[in-house]
Amino acid sequence: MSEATAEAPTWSETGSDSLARLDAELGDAIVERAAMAGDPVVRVAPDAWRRAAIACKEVVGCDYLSFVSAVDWMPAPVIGDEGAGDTSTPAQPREQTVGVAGGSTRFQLLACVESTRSPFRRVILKCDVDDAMRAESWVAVYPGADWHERETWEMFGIAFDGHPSLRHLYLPAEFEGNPLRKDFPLLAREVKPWPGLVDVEGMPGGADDEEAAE
Amino acid sequence: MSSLLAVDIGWGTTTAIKTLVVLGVVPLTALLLGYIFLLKMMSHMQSRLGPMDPGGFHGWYQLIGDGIKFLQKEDIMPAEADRKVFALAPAIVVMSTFLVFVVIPAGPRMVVRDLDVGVFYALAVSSLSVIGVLMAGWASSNKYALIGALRAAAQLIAYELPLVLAVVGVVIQTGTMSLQGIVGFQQDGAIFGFSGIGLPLILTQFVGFAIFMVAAQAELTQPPFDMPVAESELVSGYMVEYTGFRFLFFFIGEFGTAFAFSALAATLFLGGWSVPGVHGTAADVLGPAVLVVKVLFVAFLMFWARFTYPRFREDQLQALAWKWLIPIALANILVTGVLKVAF
Amino acid sequence: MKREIKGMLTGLGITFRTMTRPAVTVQYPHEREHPAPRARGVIALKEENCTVCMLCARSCPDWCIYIEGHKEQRPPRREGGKPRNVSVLDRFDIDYALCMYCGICVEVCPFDALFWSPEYEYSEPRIADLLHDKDRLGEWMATVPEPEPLELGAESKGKKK
Amino acid sequence: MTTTQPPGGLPEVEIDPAALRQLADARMNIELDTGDMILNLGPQHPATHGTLRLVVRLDGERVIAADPIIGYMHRGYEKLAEYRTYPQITTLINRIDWLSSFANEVPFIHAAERLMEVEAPPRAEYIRTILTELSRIATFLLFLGEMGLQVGAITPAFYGFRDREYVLNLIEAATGGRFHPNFNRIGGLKDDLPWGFIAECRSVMAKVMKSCDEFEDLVVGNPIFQQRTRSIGIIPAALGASYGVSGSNLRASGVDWDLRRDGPPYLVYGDLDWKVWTHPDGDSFSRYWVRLQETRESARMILQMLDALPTGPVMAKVPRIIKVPEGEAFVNTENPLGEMAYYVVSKGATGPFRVKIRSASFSNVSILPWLLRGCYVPDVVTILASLYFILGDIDR
Repeated sequence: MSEATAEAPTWSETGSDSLARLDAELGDAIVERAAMAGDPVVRVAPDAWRRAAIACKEVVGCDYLSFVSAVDWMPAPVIGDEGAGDTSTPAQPREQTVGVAGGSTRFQLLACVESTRSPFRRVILKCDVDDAMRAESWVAVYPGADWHERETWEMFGIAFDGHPSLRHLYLPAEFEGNPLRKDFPLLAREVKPWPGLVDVEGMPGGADDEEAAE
Repeated sequence: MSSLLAVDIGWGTTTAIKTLVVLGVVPLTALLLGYIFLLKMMSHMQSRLGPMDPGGFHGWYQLIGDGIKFLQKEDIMPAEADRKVFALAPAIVVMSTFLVFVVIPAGPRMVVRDLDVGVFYALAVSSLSVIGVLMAGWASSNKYALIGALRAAAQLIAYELPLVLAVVGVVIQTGTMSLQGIVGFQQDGAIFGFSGIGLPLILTQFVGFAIFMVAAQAELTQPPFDMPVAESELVSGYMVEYTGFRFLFFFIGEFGTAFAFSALAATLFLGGWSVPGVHGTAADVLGPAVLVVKVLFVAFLMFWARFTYPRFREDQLQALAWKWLIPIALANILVTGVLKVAF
Repeated sequence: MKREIKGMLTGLGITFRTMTRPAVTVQYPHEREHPAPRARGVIALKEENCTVCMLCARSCPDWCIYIEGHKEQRPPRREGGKPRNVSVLDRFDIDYALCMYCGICVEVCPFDALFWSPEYEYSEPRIADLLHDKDRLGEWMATVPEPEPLELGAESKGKKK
Repeated sequence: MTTTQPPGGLPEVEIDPAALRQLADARMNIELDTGDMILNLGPQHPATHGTLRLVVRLDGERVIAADPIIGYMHRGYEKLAEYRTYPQITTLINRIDWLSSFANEVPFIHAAERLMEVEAPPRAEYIRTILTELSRIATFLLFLGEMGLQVGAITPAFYGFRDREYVLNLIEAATGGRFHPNFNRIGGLKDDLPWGFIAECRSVMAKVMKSCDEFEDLVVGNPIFQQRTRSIGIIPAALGASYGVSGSNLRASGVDWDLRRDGPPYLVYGDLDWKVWTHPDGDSFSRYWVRLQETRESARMILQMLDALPTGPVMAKVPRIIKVPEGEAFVNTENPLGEMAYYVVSKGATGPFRVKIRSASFSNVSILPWLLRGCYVPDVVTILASLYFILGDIDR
């Protein structure tokens, strides 16, 4: 992405110095940056994921790990017949979109680190994950990333290089599948018919307008 | 003794009656303490009422009903348990409670057997229960039970010493180890010539009384020394696998022993059954009531602490026993001995 | 050492003091506490207001409302008017075993057919009995409290019964 | 000394008496060397507040290694949220940290409001803050009692439950739900406060203050409690932060960081005169102490807010069918248990595309393997209690 050299947005009034230092430290590894209601969002290159964490911790002073997770940008397959008036699931756009700070892959890592000391509050980091589904682990930088990465691994199937023991966190060890992927079905919503379908018998012989009831 | 009921009763019959009385007294005292303190006092200390419905009046029937429920329950034994040891353990615990009651006097003649070494005997048999506890913990084949039993063993060994040493002061002062003798000493004693309340030894042996209470609390594995059962860590410690009537045995053992220790404390330090000036048959009639009142007072102190304090850690408990209680008890003996010789 | 002894004694003092005061508990079922009028205890159904619009069933996050109905023709309201088509409720079930007591259904109902009642005594030994049909739901209407007045400085109005 | 011959024959051993003694000692040591014991705490254990499971390797009573196993209560709220509309999701997030449900709603609602560019009226923000602090008090009162129970004192737990009940009654009177208020709406609140709430709230705050004094005397002042908790489970400030330990747990390690003051401004904390409590020690005792002070501080804040409650509506103008415009929002708040955050990705639909729920207990508990190493079994219970986690907040 060529926006790396674009003019830096006013991410945060209090933390522009820190961001400038982050810029200088990471350099070209920053693919894209954006502002989100005052919070800086930085998308880094996949091979700079751990370097970004180190830079945030050592240079910017973000000593606190809020979370590490991921987003699956693929639209979820539609359940049931769309024409039947089933509004049980909110209708999301049918085409794949990208979020703040862009993206080029289906999966994207998402993390937030915060500072407990400096007035610079926090930075949100993003990173594309290609089809190899591998990413660098943050455990060596933030030990708290251990469980977050285990969760991301089992929920999205993204493996973390350098993680001490990537095993299931929430789900039983023999569980197969990655529940938070958009193509993983939510069984609770598929085994039971939606009770919201209009179930009003028409008058015998009469053509009636069911929507009139509303 | 044979003229207890003013008729001539043979030795065998008397023994049988006494045995039955003790057999009945132990569960009864357990019920009494359990109801008054565990159900009612604790509830009120926690701003609630406790059971109110069973039996109509303040839930007096609750514990009896619980006991009957326990008897009806299925006897569950873990598959891996050492069956014989598992079954025997609660009996040993209860047995030690029964044996203590043998020497506790409730009146000049209201005693099963007034041994010359009564104090020694009572303290010795009361610590038998630790064998039952160890057996229970080992035989349950449960890690929680095992840890609990080992803690109990360590704890009871550590607290047997201050318990005995605390009593030595009393023995030195009275010059007898017979419990009747000690009661008699207190009944006939006088405080600087005033004999209205006799001479309760708590006045001279206050340090001994305090150490005895602390050590008894530890012997009974009550908070703040309840590590062997430690509800929040070991769930129930050595009794974790016990259900039904075997659990009932442990319950009776716990509260029966609490009563026995309270009775010992009342006898040794508060004058036991004695009422100054009352002797003979009148004392036999009045004695048990006086003793029970004193026991309830001592038990109140015990349970008050039980429901107020958090529990120690095992190493902290050992430190308390060896670094504080035993030296203080030894000093108490020394002072008592010196004073005894001096006066 | 002095502080330790004081700490031990004040603790005993607090438990003793509490013992001498009356208990705060209520002897249920001999006495009952009355929940706040707003308490979300059970949902009451005013059947004649329901138009089988399905809004509540749709907005339920748990899918625990089951509604069936049919259409009927009614005579016109005024002389000479057209006969009206009305939806008549056949079935209105709420499965309290699933219900999360969020109150969204009560809120979305455009015809004021659903109300909250603070009643809470409807536990059942069998889970299937927690499915209340429209008659059972209608019985709860008697327990729906009047809307309570609001605190000083409030502007919005409560829902009418 | 031993000499060996080439293979084929028995080795010829020259016996040296000293070596023999050594050998015997070695054998003795092997015999005395007790094997480690694996102890399984939970998923059903009184110290684990639900269904946390701890597998600890013990040498005697000393913990060599501990491995928390979570997920027995995993409900998959992040997945469920993708299938629901915004108003429906608040009912889910009520149940994340079920002791302070109202506080859970606030960051999510704020995230949605930020995306919709709606602002709740000032009265609504005040009432939100009052109820958030009430749920903080309710949560902490339970902790103050529960911690006593975990170290073996049975009575404080009842006092905690007793006094929490007053606060829960208040929350129920205002929201209709004791535990699951579901009272926040995008753009404001469902309803205004009921008549008499302010007066009742004042008297309850007096009770809370008294209750705090009681805990101070009954628990904090007790030397046994201090022995059990002081210098047990020390979390160094820097390590705690890098584990993501937050809230009172981090403040008890001396980190002066409270999102109510230091985060992006939210609710009305900026209008209030209050103090962030810290303790330099970082042990279990200081965690208890900090929470005790914060309970008092919350009560003081509520009294201030009751005095300054503005008049006006409690609901801004929002469309009947809520569609949140495309965008992303990250809102974190200082919940009773620590930092709770929602990362909401919206694509313009009636429901979010993805919700990342960052719950406090999850990160707080993730430090356990490090923290439990080397302590005793009773300390495990103390540490678990002092970290104060809610299983729903770990497993989500």
